[in-house]
Amino acid sequence: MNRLKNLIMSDGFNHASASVFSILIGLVFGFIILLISNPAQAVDGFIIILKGGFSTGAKGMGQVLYFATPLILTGLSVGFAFKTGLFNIGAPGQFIMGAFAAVYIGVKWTFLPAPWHWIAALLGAAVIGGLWALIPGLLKAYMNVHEVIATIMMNYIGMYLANHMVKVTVYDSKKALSMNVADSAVLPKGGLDYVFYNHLGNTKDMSTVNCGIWIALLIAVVIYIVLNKTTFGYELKACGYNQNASKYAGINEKRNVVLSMVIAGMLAGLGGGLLYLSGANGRRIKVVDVLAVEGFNGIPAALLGLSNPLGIIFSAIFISYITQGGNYLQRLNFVPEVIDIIIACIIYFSAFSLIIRNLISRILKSRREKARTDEAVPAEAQTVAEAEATVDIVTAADTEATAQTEVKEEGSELL
Amino acid sequence: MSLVFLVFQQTMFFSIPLLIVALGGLFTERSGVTNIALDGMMIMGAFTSIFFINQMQDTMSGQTLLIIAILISVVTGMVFSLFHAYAAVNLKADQIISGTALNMFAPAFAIFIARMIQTNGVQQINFNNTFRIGSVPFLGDIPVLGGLFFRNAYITTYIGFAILVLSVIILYKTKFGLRLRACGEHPHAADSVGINVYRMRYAGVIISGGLAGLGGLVFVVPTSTNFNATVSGYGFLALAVMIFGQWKPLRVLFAAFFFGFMKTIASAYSVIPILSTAAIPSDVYKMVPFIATLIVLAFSSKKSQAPKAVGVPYDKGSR
Amino acid sequence: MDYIIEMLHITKEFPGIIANDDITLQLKKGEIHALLGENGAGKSTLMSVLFGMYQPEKGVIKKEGQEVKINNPNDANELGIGMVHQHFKLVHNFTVLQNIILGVETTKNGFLKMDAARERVMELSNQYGLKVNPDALIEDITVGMQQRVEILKMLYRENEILIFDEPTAVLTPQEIEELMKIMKGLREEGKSILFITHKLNEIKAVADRCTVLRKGKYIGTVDVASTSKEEMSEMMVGRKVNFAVDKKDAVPGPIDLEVRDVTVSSKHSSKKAVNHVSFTVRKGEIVCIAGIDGNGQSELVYALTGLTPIESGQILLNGKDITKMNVRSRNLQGMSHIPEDRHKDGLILDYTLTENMILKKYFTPEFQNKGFLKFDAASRYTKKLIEKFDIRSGQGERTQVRSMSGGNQQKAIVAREIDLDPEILIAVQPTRGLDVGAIEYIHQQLVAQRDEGKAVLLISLELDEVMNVSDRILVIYEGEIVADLDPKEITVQELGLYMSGSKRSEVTA
Amino acid sequence: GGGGEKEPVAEDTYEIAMITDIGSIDDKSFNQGTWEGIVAYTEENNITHKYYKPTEQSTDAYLAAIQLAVEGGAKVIVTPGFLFEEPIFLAQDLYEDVTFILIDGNPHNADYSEFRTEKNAVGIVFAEEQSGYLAGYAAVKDGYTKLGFMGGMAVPAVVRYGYGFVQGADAAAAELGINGIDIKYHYTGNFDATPETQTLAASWYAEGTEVIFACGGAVGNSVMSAAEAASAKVIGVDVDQSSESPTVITSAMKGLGAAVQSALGEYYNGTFPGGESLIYAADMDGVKLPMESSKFNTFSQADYDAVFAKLVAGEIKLQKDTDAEDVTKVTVTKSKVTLVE
Ligand SMILES: Nc1ncnc2c1ncn2[C@@H]1O[C@H](COP(=O)(O)OP(=O)(O)OP(=O)(O)O)[C@@H](O)[C@H]1O
Ligand SMILES: Nc1ncnc2c1ncn2[C@@H]1O[C@H](COP(=O)(O)OP(=O)(O)OP(=O)(O)O)[C@@H](O)[C@H]1O
Ligand SMILES: [Mg+2]
Ligand SMILES: [Mg+2]
Repeated sequence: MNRLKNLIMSDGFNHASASVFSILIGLVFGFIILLISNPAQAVDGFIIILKGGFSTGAKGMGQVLYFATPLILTGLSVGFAFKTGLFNIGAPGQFIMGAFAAVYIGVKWTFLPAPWHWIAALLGAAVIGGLWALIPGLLKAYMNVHEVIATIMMNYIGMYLANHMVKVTVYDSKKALSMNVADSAVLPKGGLDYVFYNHLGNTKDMSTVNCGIWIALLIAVVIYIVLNKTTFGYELKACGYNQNASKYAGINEKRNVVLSMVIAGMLAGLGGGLLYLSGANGRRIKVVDVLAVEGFNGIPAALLGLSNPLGIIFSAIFISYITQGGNYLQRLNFVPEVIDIIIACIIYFSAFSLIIRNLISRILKSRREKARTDEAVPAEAQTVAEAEATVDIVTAADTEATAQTEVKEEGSELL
Repeated sequence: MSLVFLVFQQTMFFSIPLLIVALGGLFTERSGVTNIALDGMMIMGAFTSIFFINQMQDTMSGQTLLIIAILISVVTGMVFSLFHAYAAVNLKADQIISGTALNMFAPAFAIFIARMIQTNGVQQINFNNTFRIGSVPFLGDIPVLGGLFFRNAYITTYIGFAILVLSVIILYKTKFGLRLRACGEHPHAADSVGINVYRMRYAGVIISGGLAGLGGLVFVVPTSTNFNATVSGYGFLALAVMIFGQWKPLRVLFAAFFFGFMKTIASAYSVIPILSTAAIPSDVYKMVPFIATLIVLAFSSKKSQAPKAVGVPYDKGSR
Repeated sequence: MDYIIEMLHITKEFPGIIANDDITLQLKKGEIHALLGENGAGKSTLMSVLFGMYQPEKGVIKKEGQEVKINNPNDANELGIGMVHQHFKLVHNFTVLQNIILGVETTKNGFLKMDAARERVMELSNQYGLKVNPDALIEDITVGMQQRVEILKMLYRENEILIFDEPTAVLTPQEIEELMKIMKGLREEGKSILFITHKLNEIKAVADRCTVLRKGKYIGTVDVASTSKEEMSEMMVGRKVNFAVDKKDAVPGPIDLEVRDVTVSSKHSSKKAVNHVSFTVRKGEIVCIAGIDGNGQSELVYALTGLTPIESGQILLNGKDITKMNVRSRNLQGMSHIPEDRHKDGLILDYTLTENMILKKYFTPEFQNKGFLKFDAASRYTKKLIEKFDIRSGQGERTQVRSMSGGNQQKAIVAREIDLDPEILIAVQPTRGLDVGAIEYIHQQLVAQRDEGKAVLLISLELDEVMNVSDRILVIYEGEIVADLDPKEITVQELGLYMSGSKRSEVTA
Repeated sequence: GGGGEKEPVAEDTYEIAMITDIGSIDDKSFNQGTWEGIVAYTEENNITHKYYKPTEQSTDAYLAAIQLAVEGGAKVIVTPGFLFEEPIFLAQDLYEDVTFILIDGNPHNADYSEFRTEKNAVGIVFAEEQSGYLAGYAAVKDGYTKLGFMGGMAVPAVVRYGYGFVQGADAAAAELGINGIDIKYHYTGNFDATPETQTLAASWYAEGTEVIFACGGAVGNSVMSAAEAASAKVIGVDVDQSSESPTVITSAMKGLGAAVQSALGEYYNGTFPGGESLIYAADMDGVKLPMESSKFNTFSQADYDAVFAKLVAGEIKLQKDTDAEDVTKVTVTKSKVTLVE
């Protein structure tokens, strides 16, 4: 009981509930958009969105995890860099370079037997992704080049280079795509084939999900431990917060900046590898001059997950879940971009988490105080207490308002 | 010679929108707010103004239409930027988050609305380009210069240069500029001399929104005949140009033109005598502008001029 | 009454703390009124209320008997109130002139009228003897200059009531003297001054009356001429304070730190920041490097601690050459460093107190096992230091350092560095901006180190500190050591002459 | 598993569905052409219709979109683009009650080892090389001697257009007895309107290129923009693009809409050509130039009819994508083809 209380009062819970709040507000906003665009089907449409991946049963949930896999990794890439004080906007470049490495190894290194082949391909993806981030890392540490601009440049260079390399090495010119990787390079299902499928006639309609999601989850936990439990993470975060003080403490701050970038790049690269090795029916690299959108999608995943590796797992799965819902929305007369608008709103409202967080901690605090004074009150009064608790929310909001008066005074002049 | 004119004119098509948008970014960052939503703001500005052109082109054409479209793009960008300003200034929110949200919102919104209001659920918006000025009277006949600046030109090019000049004047010669810059460097100092930091930051963000919106229109008009809810990531490139230009208008001009020139060379190499014969694949040429920028940056970034307080929400209480 | 400003029964609360609790302050026209109180007593808050930065929950402000409402600095300005803030409010990359006119710019057709402003500033500058170069960038001028700019800002606005919040904490003795003169001059002109300081000497020197605060409460207002320093300090802290540092004679042992002919190049000019400097520090002595700010002290310390490379020379610790070692190795050899700028170098403000306390030890087996941090050990260790060094903060070892007061942040650094049990402790301005209680404590700690047979190298700008604490004084001037003095044998005046470069003696290393 | 939940709005079903390839239904290319065909047929016959967008570009995602369409009540599913070859290969077995019309390809498995079209499916491909041939032929006949080709990406259909264009231009030159037809040939790398493409086109025009065959959806918008500035000409692709810019002299069309309409008509008549691989060439009115809207100087309807008749008669043999590794290997006699990589 006490432990539960501690959990509820903890920062982590507080942060998470702020994210949940923003999700709710975003969804309400989405519903309003549905209402405006097609009032007759708005309710049904909204239900479809909420049902998300479940709309297609077990397979649908498998698909949710499948789409979440690269998102977790690019989210980790962005989030990890954030935690160490860097804004890695270069995930698209690292992602596609990693993808190319994986596909290259997957197609060419057929001399490797089954588990080693895909493992080698994934490692190759991580290494190349890391190398791709090494350059902005070095430029940042030793030449003081802003990492945002360096990674933007590396995105484009990576995109063109990956296109070129695909064309000269592993090109299926009939389809203008990369070749299919060898079967031994395809990620195994990792037991997920027993769970995520639908019946279609007398065949199994399999989900594309594969052991990549296990790998993604594992990596997220590893990153969490590295950041929060190890001296290495301690050093990295120290450099992120204050480079001068890190140097003063004897930490090699330049090396750490480079390492942070490289690890971020490895994560994004691995994401590329996991996506493009996902199976025979999976993705092939399209030789087109467009930045890998999976890389950019890491930014909202990281932000919604508050850059916390465990938070990113949930945010990536959530974004994937709701995107699946959006896909299903096509069955009604809606433009599927509605879902992008909803996600954008959720992200926007999550920017207000500071305020939401304060509000929540006030509510919890006043509830706790209430509980303390109410301890003597008999059980019949429960409902009354609850009604009062609702009132509390209002007063809490009031207190918040007074605390913010200085801000408001200024704000009101503007609005 | 015609090749020189071509390279010059095409450089303008790349550089002017980058210049305008990067100057917008400069205003917001100089006021202390980061704005990674420039891309989204460009899309919104281009969307409404081109939709307007699309609707009105049967009754209007030429420079009048373009100028009204320009106003619309500016206003759209400004209105859209209010969301960022509200989050960043009033709510002291994380500016990266709010910027990311707007970047996601803009293309989705543009497609969504276009499909809702256009017949057949079409998302692309077509327009007729009636805005090109074949040759500016008199000026177009000046040897060399006429060919460079006054033939085959768009009024938006001159607007771009006008914005540059105005930016320099506003930032360095007016009360507003002085105050704006103070807010980006040391908002507490500005506050202590009675400057309303919140209001200045709103101004910075709104100016960036207006310029980004305009930049979106300027980007699309000379290079296409339709708009498809994208500005090809030029908002991010403008951000890069702004950093490249070290938050200073004239250096931003240089950065925009350096990048635009590199882009032009990389796109037009097939008619440039030396380059066309060297059997280098186009993918390599396409990388050149980005690699060149990185190299220049590596040797010019030792001392960063970023506004000190940029990205940090202003909180009176904190110290 | 001829009070120009009255603050009556002012109460100002911050979440969890009453910073000002029913405080009354009355300022007479044409007086210098000192405001005295420990760190966190509420002085800055009270002044911020007067200047319109905060709104009090209770209380009224009157100007010349008339109740006024001060909602923002603009209102204050209109009432003729100006303020030099504890932390200067200057834009670092603006010129002096731009900083002065900021907020009260005059324009013509929308353009700034800089020339007229420049004329006016030069006029004021001459009138009050405040020498400044209007076109210099703030980041290029000394702290003393910056202060002059702040004062000019008030004069430019024709303020009648001038608030100085701890103006002397960052000044050299000469600059302080100059400031005192300026303040007196302003008083002659009929201006009324509120003056915050922790230094009783200064109050004695210039103030007419003094109001004392303690923990947010009003203690009393006294006439300075008829009140002793001891009485005032007792009012301030509620107990007797020992001004002279209690210490036995030093018993210097063998050489601990030896600096041989060290030269450090300057970032700004071709002149060397540190020019062929040689000296030694023995075990069991406190050697102080005295000098006016900007004479190479910071660069010398950065060179000794390995934060910047040196051009030539040698540094030996306990006879071992550490010249080529990095920061970490030097620390492991027994070098501790209390840095000059606690926010820039000394602390990671977003880390908790625990995380900051292990900043130099996290990698040792005490706090780390196979790369994993031992959080329990770390927080036990921090609790121990909190106890031992009386570090006060809201949530104990879990407090985010950013939310701690400056004095307690400094204590935390001192605790960390002393607990490293160093061979040599390099302390740079360790008492900057602290109240007498805290200063007393830190001085005791330095002496205790010495008495344990450790070497201490103290870098200080404050002559009192230099004279009281050190066993030997090295004077640095323009990057060179110009004197090696015994504090018992010289006067403050003499020391000042060495520091200003008007005198030098042969120094043998 | 099992997704057998009751549908929220049962009455909303759509009988004819189209799955878009990545790209929207207004891509100025096969998505758009196909969709227009569907709309024309269904509106005339009052049949419900809808298009679906897959979540990503992969066989699985396309299959999922097909499943979605089936659940949405689709009886006929039209899929434009060769990327549907594998998905339809699988779907034709999975959904035996549903009929598939595959445009631009024929169903086959992942490693091309098995090509199979079931009774509930039909594969339709076009002789793009003939369409390109017509365009190239007409352009040279009309007096243009400096030509350009800008494809989006080197996918088979685009390559066929390109090869045909080169061969057509060369044939016309041979007929006219002129040498020195100059053809620049390039793939831009995407199907989007970009300033890079606009610059490239502008540079070609500046160097003397008179007309560019813009062969890749929105690539055309960039080329037209450059052409308008240079007062030069453009040849459109797939659909009649003359309305998009006055610079478009003609368009190398393929009868996407007609083919779709005809297949749908046959489905409802009960004469669906299930299991077949249809090739829409000149003989089936699968390719053409829109002579009504074309802006030729001298090239007349009669000229067009003559060359078209030869194509119908099979008198003209053309090299296709599978016949030459790249365009420099296409046999030409009177022209100089410069491949810009
Ligand atoms: N912005 C703020 N938010 C919360 N609490 C504050 C804030 N500013 C001051 N306080 C509280 O008010 C008390 C008084 O602070 P103040 O800065 O006025 O002290 P001071 O007397 O000026 O100390 P010093 O001598 O160190 O300058 C502090 O101890 C602090 O607890
Ligand atoms: N922004 C703030 N929010 C909450 N608490 C604060 C804030 N600023 C200061 N405090 C609290 O105020 C107390 C003292 O702060 P303050 O900065 O006044 O100390 P100080 O001794 O005056 O430092 P300095 O001498 O460096 O000015 C601390 O205990 C801290 O918890
Ligand atoms: Mg203080
Ligand atoms: Mg103070």
